[in-house]
Amino acid sequence: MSTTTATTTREITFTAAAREALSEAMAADPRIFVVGEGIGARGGNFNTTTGLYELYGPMRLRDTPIVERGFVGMCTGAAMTGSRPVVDFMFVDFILDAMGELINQVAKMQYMSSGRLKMPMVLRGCIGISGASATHHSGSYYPLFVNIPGFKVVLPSNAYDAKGLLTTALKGDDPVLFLEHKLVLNNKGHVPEESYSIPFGQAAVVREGTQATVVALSSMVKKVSDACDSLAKEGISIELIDPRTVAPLDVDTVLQSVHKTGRLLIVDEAFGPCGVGAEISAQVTARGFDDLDAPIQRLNGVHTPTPYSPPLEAAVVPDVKQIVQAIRDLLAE
Amino acid sequence: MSTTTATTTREITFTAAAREALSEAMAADPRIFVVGEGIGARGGNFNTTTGLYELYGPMRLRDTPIVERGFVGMCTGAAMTGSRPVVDFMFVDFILDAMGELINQVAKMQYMSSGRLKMPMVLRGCIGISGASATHHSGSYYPLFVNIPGFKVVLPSNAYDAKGLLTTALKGDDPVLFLEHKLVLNNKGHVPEESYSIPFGQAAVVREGTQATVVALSSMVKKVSDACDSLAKEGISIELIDPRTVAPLDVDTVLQSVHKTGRLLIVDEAFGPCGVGAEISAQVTARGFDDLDAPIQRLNGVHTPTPYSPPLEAAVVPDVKQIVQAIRDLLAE
Amino acid sequence: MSNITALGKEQHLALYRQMLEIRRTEEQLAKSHQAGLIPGACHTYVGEEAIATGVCAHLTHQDAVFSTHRGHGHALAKGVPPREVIAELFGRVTGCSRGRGGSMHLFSPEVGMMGTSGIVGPCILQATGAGYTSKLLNTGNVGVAFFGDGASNNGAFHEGLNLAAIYDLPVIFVCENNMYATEVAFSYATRNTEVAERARSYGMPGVAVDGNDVVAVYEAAAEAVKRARAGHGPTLIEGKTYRTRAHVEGMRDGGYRTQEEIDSWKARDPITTYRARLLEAGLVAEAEVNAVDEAVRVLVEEALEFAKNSPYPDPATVSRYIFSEASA
Amino acid sequence: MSNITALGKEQHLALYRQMLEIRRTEEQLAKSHQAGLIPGACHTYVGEEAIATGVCAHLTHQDAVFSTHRGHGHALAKGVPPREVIAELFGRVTGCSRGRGGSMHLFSPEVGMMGTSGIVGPCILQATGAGYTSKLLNTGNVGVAFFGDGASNNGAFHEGLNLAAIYDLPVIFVCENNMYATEVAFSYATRNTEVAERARSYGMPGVAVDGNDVVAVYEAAAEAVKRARAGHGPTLIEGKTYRTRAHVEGMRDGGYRTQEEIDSWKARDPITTYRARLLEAGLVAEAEVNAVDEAVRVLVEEALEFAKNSPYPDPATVSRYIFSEASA
Ligand SMILES: Cc1ncc(C[n+]2csc(CCOP(=O)(O)OP(=O)(O)O)c2C)c(N)n1
Ligand SMILES: Cc1ncc(C[n+]2csc(CCOP(=O)(O)OP(=O)(O)O)c2C)c(N)n1
Ligand SMILES: [Mg+2]
Ligand SMILES: [Mg+2]
Repeated sequence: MSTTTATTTREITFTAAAREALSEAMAADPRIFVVGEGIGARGGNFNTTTGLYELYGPMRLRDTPIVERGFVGMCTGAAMTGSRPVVDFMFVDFILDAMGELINQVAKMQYMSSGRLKMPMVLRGCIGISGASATHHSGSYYPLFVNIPGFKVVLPSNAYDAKGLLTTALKGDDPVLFLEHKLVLNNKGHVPEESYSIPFGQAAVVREGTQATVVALSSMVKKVSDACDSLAKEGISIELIDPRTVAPLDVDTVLQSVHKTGRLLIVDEAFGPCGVGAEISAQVTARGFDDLDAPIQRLNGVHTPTPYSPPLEAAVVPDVKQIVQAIRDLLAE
Repeated sequence: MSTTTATTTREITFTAAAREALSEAMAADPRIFVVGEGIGARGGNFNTTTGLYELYGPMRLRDTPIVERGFVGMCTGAAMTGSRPVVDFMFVDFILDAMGELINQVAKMQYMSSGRLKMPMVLRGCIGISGASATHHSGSYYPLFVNIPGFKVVLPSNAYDAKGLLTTALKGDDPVLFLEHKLVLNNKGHVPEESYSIPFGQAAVVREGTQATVVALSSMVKKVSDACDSLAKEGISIELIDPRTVAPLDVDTVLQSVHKTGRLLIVDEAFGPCGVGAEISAQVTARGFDDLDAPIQRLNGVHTPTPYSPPLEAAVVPDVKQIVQAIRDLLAE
Repeated sequence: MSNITALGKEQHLALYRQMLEIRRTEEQLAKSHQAGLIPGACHTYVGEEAIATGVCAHLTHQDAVFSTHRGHGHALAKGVPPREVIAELFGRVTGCSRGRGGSMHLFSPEVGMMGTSGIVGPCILQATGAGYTSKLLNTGNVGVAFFGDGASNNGAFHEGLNLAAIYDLPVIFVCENNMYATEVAFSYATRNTEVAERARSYGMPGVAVDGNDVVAVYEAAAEAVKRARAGHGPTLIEGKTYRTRAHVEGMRDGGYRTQEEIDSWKARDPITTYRARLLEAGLVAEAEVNAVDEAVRVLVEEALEFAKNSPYPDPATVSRYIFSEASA
Repeated sequence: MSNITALGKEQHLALYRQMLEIRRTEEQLAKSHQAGLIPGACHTYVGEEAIATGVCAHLTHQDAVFSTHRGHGHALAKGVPPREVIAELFGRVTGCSRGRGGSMHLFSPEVGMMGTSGIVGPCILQATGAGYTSKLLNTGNVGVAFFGDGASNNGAFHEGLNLAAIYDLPVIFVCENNMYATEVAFSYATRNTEVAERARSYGMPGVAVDGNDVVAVYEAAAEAVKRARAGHGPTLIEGKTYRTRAHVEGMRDGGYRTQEEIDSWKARDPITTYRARLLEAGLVAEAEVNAVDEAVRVLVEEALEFAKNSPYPDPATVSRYIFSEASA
């Protein structure tokens, strides 16, 4: 508990919060280094490393050629030999060129070596649809990493969580995907100056409610929250859960909530088929079937490559209006 | 309907059936060519192309260097300009080095070009755990391709389907993953000599039953069938469904079955989290909730990299005994 | 310096016109971006026009061009009208990708513009594939990839060039070496900045040319296209050039390169220097180039109006074309 | 041919012993495979022993070796005892990967054997990463990648060598050019079969050596390791060699190469020729090499017994080690 009001009421952006976590960890542990395109003197396309080059120098903030596979593979070997790499992909879409290294090497390394090698690697990148970025700069590929054993997958939705979750990622010995939605980067929130960590696999109950449970991921937490606000005016009471990490996935918290509300909707910008909503639905069905008063529903981004033109782009992302409607439909069942 | 008994009773292996489909298509369409490591004179590590080099020559059976990304990218450009590539990955595990090309280019090409470019590409490879192949040669990565829009994903479980589904793949204009489980390759079945095709998105009801529905994928169809045989001796009647393609996924057939049986189990060697079973469960819950007499359950391979040693390997794949037990558990709910 | 007397007046005027069309379109796009008319990213080709122009002068609409994030110039040089490029960046349904693509996804297969890519690298492989189709179906067409120095360090370069070489495919690999990948200097990103030299690893001819000299590019490309069409395999061309604007519109452009460096390259502008050389050598009359200037001005102005007045795509169509219509 | 007089007797006997240990272990594995004792794949290193031996002679247990599917020889040369390799291939819990890995996933971080990979390519990148750690933490250790000619066409080669070069990392890239990737000839897979020449693209020294001459390899590696430890960056070494058995045990080995070719390489066997040279030059006595022969025979025999008598891993442990224990 902090004693200075100045500290506890400080509001900073998501990006600043995550950067603070990174800088704290780098100050404490000289084995941490960051690689990426333009993350050195430039400070990162999304300001993920602004100011750090001056503090930690070129060996620890390492600009790279455009070789996503190459630097992921390099960082794999680095992690195997005792350093702790952070890979900054800028847009997470670029991670796809490194999937072979990630799935066949990074995710399997501890297992193949029967735990004698560790794999402390943080893989971060911006996800999500916004600003007519079009289909090569709008992806949210986390379901792929949830499917594969060996990754932890973090989807912070606010500044406070960003710092705490990134701290956990940087202290651990496992590969962690830290995925930052473009639309939350500039959102400000209360962030303590002192270091703190948030454990993986513990969902946050963002708001309590009684009539239905809504699980929202990443940028959708804010949108669902807005939808809940508007429904609250009609006296509709919704419980909103932010899993914060989707691997591990805290289904227990969802089950407890559904036990109370009897209804569940999962709202996720990422694709529906074999997505996180499917997994939550399947687990809740299997384990909480008797608590369900209505079929579990999912609201996802449209299952299509992301179009460029603003009216098309808007049509593929769940918006507050659609969320409100989906909740109404769920309550009506 | 064929008139010669000789033809209709012919039994050939899965591999031979698929090869027949490929050869027929290549004979009919000079734009089709195959690339892969050792698919030329050698005939493919899994005999996918045995004998075809002699028929169609080196331009159409093209040995490659070990450049999975490279030849997928090359085939993308080939498909964009009017040829029809078949990419033979040998083990599908090697596809991961080409994920960037597949997800960002192949899957999105028709969309990005507003339908003016076609993307007729068949991507084939062996999946699955068998014979101590260990974790770099045992993968079944299809949930990844179901999540991403733009792929069709085929999981033939027998020789007849292999020929019919590969014919459909080779005639279409879309990217198709054709994934062959190592354990079904040598299984023989009745395969007509004449050309035929099986449409995508039509599940097969492998056996009819009344007490529960089991959906099984790929090599699990045979195992579940064996389990059903043994349960049948006790008078237990199970309906077994083989979706045959998981994108598109024929949930209607599953819903019809569940309407009758009230119970559903999905058996899949591939990983559970964000897997095909999750998707089926979520859809059936959403659309067939009132038909369910018990929670939907999933039986998947253990969520771990595949170990080498036989006793460990055996421990990660669902076997007939476990399937029988899972069905009993489902019926007991 | 190239020998400009080898070409006739019509050729010179065509090259000049093409470069200018790119320049004026890019300038319009930059302005439009500032004015908020372009919702997404916009990477201009200003300063590098000679390369697309010199290469595409040899191509037909059946030849296939594949490009990258900095692709407006390639699309225009390949024959996509400025209005379709501008409309695309404006997100309109009349754009060359019908509004689905934007700056980094320009498609016009009708003229052999097979797409730009927001991902660095794939164009190299895809051009190789176009070469494969050409050889398989014996069409005589060539595949061309345009890409940056940054892409030349990527594995796609290694794999693509090698594949084209071993299969003897009719492909031209055009590396636009503008010395930077975003803010990362090429001299930081490699210990051998002579991209053309890398061709040796693949047993392929590699040619370095002054990428700001359109006739030098034209001549190198002529040779490469001739080789390709004759069945003698691929060529790597490195055009040494410079982008004089920021990496992408709206991005700061300081710190990583000096004003001196920028100015020295501006002094070597491919368009103004060419114009001056042509006039000086008396190969064209001033009135003739002025007429071109005016025609291009009008073309781009009309293109802008066209784009502004074009409708947006219908959101109801958003899921179309994921799969081929036949199969959907 | 190398100058064998530059080394002393102990060094010669050690090199000879190491090569023989690999050979005898591989022969035992081949036999065991035929006998059904190896449940999975088995790619032997027979014929290529001089390379792992000559390189690893310069390495400590802190130096990190990364290898590929044909990795038994590298593991052994790096100090993994034969019994742990054999037990691993037998799927026993006493194997170097505790039975989780098999032939293509040999791990023994204790001696700096950081793993073999069933996927061609990654070892090149991972060795680069070991070099990065060395430089970051200033340990003086080197990273070494062993890989085949086939891997040298893969993008990992291009990206990995370039990264090591620009960061001046202490890495040795050892390409074992045995002229084939499975059945695909290297001369089919590239137009420039001189892998060492490719180093030029990365501004790195590239050295081609006779990969069947252990002293030649030893000397090239000495130089490379010295450079690396001195902070002068990476080196590419190409060892020209040949595998005299099939690509993988149990696979047919016909059609793609001639018996003549195989025989000519068998005549240049790295072990028998070395033995003969040492004896002929009088650098070692016959009794001394005979003693080594016998010691190795016993070692491998005992290793086999050890492996045969070892238990299998407990299936209840199958989900352990996906994540670090601390975090699980
Ligand atoms: C695979 C991939 N990684 C990173 C990026 C981000 N990015 C866009 S352009 C660019 C620089 C490209 O440099 P270069 O290839 O030299 O082309 P130039 O912009 O100089 O024309 C980068 C890193 C990308 N688009 N794709
Ligand atoms: C990425 C990938 N593609 C394909 C394979 C299948 N494969 C295993 S070994 C091999 C040939 C390797 O050739 P080379 O690198 O020359 O090594 P060598 O076997 O000759 O020692 C191939 C293609 C693989 N293991 N990994
Ligand atoms: Mg550049
Ligand atoms: Mg080889």
